[in-house]
Amino acid sequence: MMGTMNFLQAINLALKEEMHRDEKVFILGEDVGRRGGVFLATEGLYEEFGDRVLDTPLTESAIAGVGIGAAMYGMRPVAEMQFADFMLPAVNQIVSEAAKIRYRSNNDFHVPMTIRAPYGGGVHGALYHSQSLEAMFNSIPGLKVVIPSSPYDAKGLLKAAIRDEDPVLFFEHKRAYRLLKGDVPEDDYVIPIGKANVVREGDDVTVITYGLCTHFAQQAATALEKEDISTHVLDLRTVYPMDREAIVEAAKKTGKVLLVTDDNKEGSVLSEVAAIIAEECLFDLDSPVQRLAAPDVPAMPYASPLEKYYLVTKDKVESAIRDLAQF
Amino acid sequence: MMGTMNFLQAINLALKEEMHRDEKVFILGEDVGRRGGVFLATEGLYEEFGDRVLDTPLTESAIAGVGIGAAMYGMRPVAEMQFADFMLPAVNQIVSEAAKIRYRSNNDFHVPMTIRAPYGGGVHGALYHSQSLEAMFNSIPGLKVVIPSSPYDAKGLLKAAIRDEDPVLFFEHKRAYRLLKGDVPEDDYVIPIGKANVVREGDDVTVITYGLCTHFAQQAATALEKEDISTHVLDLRTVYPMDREAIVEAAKKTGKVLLVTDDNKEGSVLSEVAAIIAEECLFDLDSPVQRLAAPDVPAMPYASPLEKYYLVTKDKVESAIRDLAQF
Amino acid sequence: MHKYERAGLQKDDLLYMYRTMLTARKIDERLWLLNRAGKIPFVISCQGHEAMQVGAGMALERGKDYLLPYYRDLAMVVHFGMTIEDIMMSNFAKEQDISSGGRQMPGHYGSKKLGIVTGSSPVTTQVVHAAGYALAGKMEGKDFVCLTSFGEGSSNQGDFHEAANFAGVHRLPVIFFCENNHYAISTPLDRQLSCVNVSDRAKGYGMHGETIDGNDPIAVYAAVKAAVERGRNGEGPSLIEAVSYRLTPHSSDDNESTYREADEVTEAKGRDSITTFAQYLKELGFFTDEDEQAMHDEIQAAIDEATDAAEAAKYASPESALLHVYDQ
Amino acid sequence: MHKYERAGLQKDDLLYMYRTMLTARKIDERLWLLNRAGKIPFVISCQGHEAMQVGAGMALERGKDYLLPYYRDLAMVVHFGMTIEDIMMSNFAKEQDISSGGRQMPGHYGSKKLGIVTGSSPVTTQVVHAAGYALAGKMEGKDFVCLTSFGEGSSNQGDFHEAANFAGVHRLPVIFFCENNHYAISTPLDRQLSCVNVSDRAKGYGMHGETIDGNDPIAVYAAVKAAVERGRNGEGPSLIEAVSYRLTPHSSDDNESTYREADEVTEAKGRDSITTFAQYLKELGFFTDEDEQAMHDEIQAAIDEATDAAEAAKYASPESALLHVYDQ
Ligand SMILES: Cc1ncc(C[n+]2csc(CCOP(=O)(O)OP(=O)(O)O)c2C)c(N)n1
Ligand SMILES: Cc1ncc(C[n+]2csc(CCOP(=O)(O)OP(=O)(O)O)c2C)c(N)n1
Ligand SMILES: [Mg+2]
Ligand SMILES: [Mg+2]
Repeated sequence: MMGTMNFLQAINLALKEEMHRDEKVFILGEDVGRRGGVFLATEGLYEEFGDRVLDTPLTESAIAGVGIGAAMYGMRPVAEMQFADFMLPAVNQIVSEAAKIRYRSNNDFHVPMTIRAPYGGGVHGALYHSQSLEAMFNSIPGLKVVIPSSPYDAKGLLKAAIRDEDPVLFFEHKRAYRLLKGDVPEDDYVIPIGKANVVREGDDVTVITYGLCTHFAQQAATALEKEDISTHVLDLRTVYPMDREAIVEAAKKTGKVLLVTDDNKEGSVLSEVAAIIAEECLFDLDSPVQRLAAPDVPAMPYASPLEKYYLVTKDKVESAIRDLAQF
Repeated sequence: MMGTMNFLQAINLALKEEMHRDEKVFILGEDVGRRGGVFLATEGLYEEFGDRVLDTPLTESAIAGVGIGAAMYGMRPVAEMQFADFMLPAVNQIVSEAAKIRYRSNNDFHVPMTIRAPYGGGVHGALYHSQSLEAMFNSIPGLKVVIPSSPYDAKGLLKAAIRDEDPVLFFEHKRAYRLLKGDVPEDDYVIPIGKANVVREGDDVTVITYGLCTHFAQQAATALEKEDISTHVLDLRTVYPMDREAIVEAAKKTGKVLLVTDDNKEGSVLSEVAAIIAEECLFDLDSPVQRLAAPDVPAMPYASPLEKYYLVTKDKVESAIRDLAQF
Repeated sequence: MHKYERAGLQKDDLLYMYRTMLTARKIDERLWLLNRAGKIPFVISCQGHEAMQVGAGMALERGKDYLLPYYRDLAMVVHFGMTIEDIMMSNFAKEQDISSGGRQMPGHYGSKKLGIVTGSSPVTTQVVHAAGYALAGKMEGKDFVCLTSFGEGSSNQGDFHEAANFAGVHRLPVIFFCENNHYAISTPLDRQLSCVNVSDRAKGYGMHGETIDGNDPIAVYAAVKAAVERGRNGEGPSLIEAVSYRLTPHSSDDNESTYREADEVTEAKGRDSITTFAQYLKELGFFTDEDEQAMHDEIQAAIDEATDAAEAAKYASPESALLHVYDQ
Repeated sequence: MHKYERAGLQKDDLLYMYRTMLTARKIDERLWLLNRAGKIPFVISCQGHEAMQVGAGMALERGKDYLLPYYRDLAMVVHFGMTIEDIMMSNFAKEQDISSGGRQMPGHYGSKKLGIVTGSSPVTTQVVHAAGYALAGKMEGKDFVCLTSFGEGSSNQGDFHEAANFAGVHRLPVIFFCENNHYAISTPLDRQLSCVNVSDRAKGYGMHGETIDGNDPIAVYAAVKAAVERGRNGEGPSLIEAVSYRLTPHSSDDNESTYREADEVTEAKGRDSITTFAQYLKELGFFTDEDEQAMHDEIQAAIDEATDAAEAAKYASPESALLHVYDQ
């Protein structure tokens, strides 16, 4: 069975299937119950699963911390942070607790919890409803950070995250929710966490990216076919810990590497990709590593012209690939 | 006037001088008053400045947030976080507020605040009194992150941080406090934030590092002189935003680059250094970029043999330089 | 003696009060129209909060005291000096937006010259800044007070607790002003709060606490005025909770049909201060139907003009997005 | 009727209570000696807290209820099943440390099989986990309760507030047990807390709150027992504050001479439960000086043995530092 659905529906379906499959799975977060979440990711689940879909008070540290406690007990909480930006009050629980519990207890306790959060901009969300926060969490051993790039991946990766025995931060691009549509099997499949995915084979330039930018990279690659530029696209899928092997292979494939993120540049997760390349395949490169990213300003402004200036787009990716192909 | 003092005394002196110089400077934190701080960084200041050295309740988010409010009003708060590990409850105030206030208010408000925190391990502090947290803050435009490597630098950089018009995170290696001694002028000098510093000229291998590891790198370089290995050492001093120019120059100088941190490796601030090198001086390198770091585990264990296994030491730096020289 | 007299108010004050409430309401209504017409991307409303906001704001001294508001405080900031045009510029995200030059969403008020401290979206952070302002004032020997506002849902955030305790320990002149409108987006009081009144928390911070009718601007004025006096006299902070109801959906992005009944909203509209306070003024003989109509017309004209000006105004340049990350 | 009878306790319970208190005290004293002799790097003490910890712990059912303790809770975890050897292994950071295999500092208790939930150093995080355990229990239809403890300084952290409110809203069987020892490192009550009693905060969370003498293990037992019953009956959480005094410096790294007078400590030692409760038992005729001596000797011998065993035990291998980051 296969259906065409958007990214948001794929998320919703994954949640529903996992709640059916395992009664230890429950959802908690702000407005996830009757309201179905402010983006409707949990729509219909309260009606179907009742108190297993729990509206919490407006307290992110408690959402994370209660989830951690319940997970240590043996449940599989799926916490929703209303916006990635609002995870920040929960950072102590996520970094000091969730990430370190298995290690500090010498494997006695563990935290099988998923934290979902919409990230990214382009929807007039301004500074605090547009941020990409993955870079704050890409140096925290014990955590996994997953960012799907299509409805198919969203379903398979979210199911894998929920079944994972360790805490997973699961970032969903809020613009992807309705923009991305695709075929999603209605049966049970999971996509392994920790593995990157070649979404397009090519010979001239390698693009390494993740999330919504994967979509832009694919669009750009298609457009550039006309110019006889063949683009290889690697979707990281998991941005922490990274799939070194896949990165090295993709970089060597063409010898010209463009890294793309919609986060700001300095210190983004692309830095680690570049570092892996600098360690492993320096002599296989034909041109310097390029990074395309948002400018290094605190976050995306509200006014349309400024937001547009800030955003990474298909056109910007396209021209960066072209430049690199011509290097 | 010049005195030999340790790193801790240099910090204490900088605080004292700045409090004398500008009555808007005040200190707040846990146990900073009569107790003089748990590491004694503020020793004697309560006696001298009274209520300008304020013991706060045990609430890091309030320490940061009250500091931010006072700074917006026009004061120059110097907040102490008792251990870097305990900054995590304050992340929302630091990242959502301190870092973004100038930008979001279109330059109407700003936050001239310094947040000091002891970081790093090697003193039996175990998981939660040993962490290096700079990597969590090296992708946050609006913040500056400074990590001094000597008593001289500690004084000059802390004074610069306090006078800076923007928020500065100032990490002090807790093992450096008593380990590092050096000449510190008793007069007023500041060291510019944002500029790296060549602490040793050399021709064979470039080490780029910061904080206490700079000390190890210098020791290793001295030891390697006997083997006719000449080491160039760049101390980043400011790890965010980074001094691209100095990094490129240092990398080109020898063509062989070793990056060193006592943080764990993946996603550390070294990733950005490697990325800059991969972007700017790929064709000037004679060997792949090397990173020496702690293993990717959540934090340093308590038991001595495990702590030792985790730590970056002078010996580890020395052998990494040697390997690279022989590449 | 009338209750407004007991509160130390005069006829002119009451008329000003009403005009300010009405101005905010009418701006708010215009914003919804602009949003539905596709002219502005987002609205967050003050409807139902006008009385408490104006009552509280009037208890402060402009030019001296500080306001650390939240996104619903349109009426409060209008009282504090933001013009209708300022508000429109910010809703259209134009360069002239005094809060942020169009960088922030509407409702994120700030202006150094007006004593309104810049705010963000993550709730309750401003509550801690209020303690910081008050601490600075105490250190500098000033006698200003700081009023910071937040929703009842937001009173559950850790930052509220830490700020209230800090202000309590240091006896800082902070007024913690909770605007209880019964909902935090879709979450009603009983799933949000474990106490009966938010002001039940005051004792835990050693401060005065009280709960008042947020539809009665005079009662709110009186309670906040007393808190201001305590603050100036070194008697520390207060927690004032004003109770009303959110008359609109949470924001223009919300759909409230899944979580509350239309009846409940209709009933709350019966207590709407815009109606009841006009009625009160008329009963006092301070105000006629004609006065009311004139006031409406006058405000409407000003809003029309400000809307046109804001619509015609220019955006900041795209490259200006790079400015003001650090001191230059 | 004696107060211990009113509390439902019997002679044997009282003797067990005292033995457990004394065991903890004597372990603690040994740890200081080991530290001063350079054999262990760090000590954090329970001295002054023994009565409240044992009283509270005994009100729970081992094997059923959960403990989410903090670093001072040596006496509580000894009651909950940690042996003297377990404690020594952890202080020597040996592989056999059941809490962490030598990875964490001492005082960071945890053992799944004993129902003691692993804790960290940043204060108050465990308080939120307690609400999570209790929520899971409620979802699964269990009737266990969760006791979580923390210092009075830590009750100011945002996480305390958020957890207490969460437990209040969902009427979860959590016992918030505050061990008020008058200091948070160097910071005394009046610079830490804005309320008179920490239990003044209970009303703000719609829960029962009370403050009791932490040197009286029977009073603590009775208060916690009642809280356990409320919890099991679906009547929600409680906030119990036990007041005593920290008889040692904050930790082996602390120097208390700068912030408190020796007199104050001496005075508090006059109320030390280890002395007063022994006295009480003797007055009841349950205990003689000889019994006391015998108990001391017996415990001492066990401590000697455990110390030797822990000193001789091996560390985890250095490379084992790489294990257990993720599921393998
Ligand atoms: C830390 C944080 N979490 C979540 C949100 C999303 N959010 C915006 S407003 C709101 C509800 C606020 O409710 P309340 O405090 O009662 O204020 P009201 O909107 O009712 O005036 C939420 C959950 C946010 N802005 N900040
Ligand atoms: C979040 C955090 N901040 C700071 C510390 C450092 N610290 C350890 S114990 C302590 C004092 C705790 O006082 P209290 O809660 O009263 O407990 P007590 O030690 O008196 O039992 C502090 C500040 C910490 N562990 N965690
Ligand atoms: Mg509300
Ligand atoms: Mg204490």
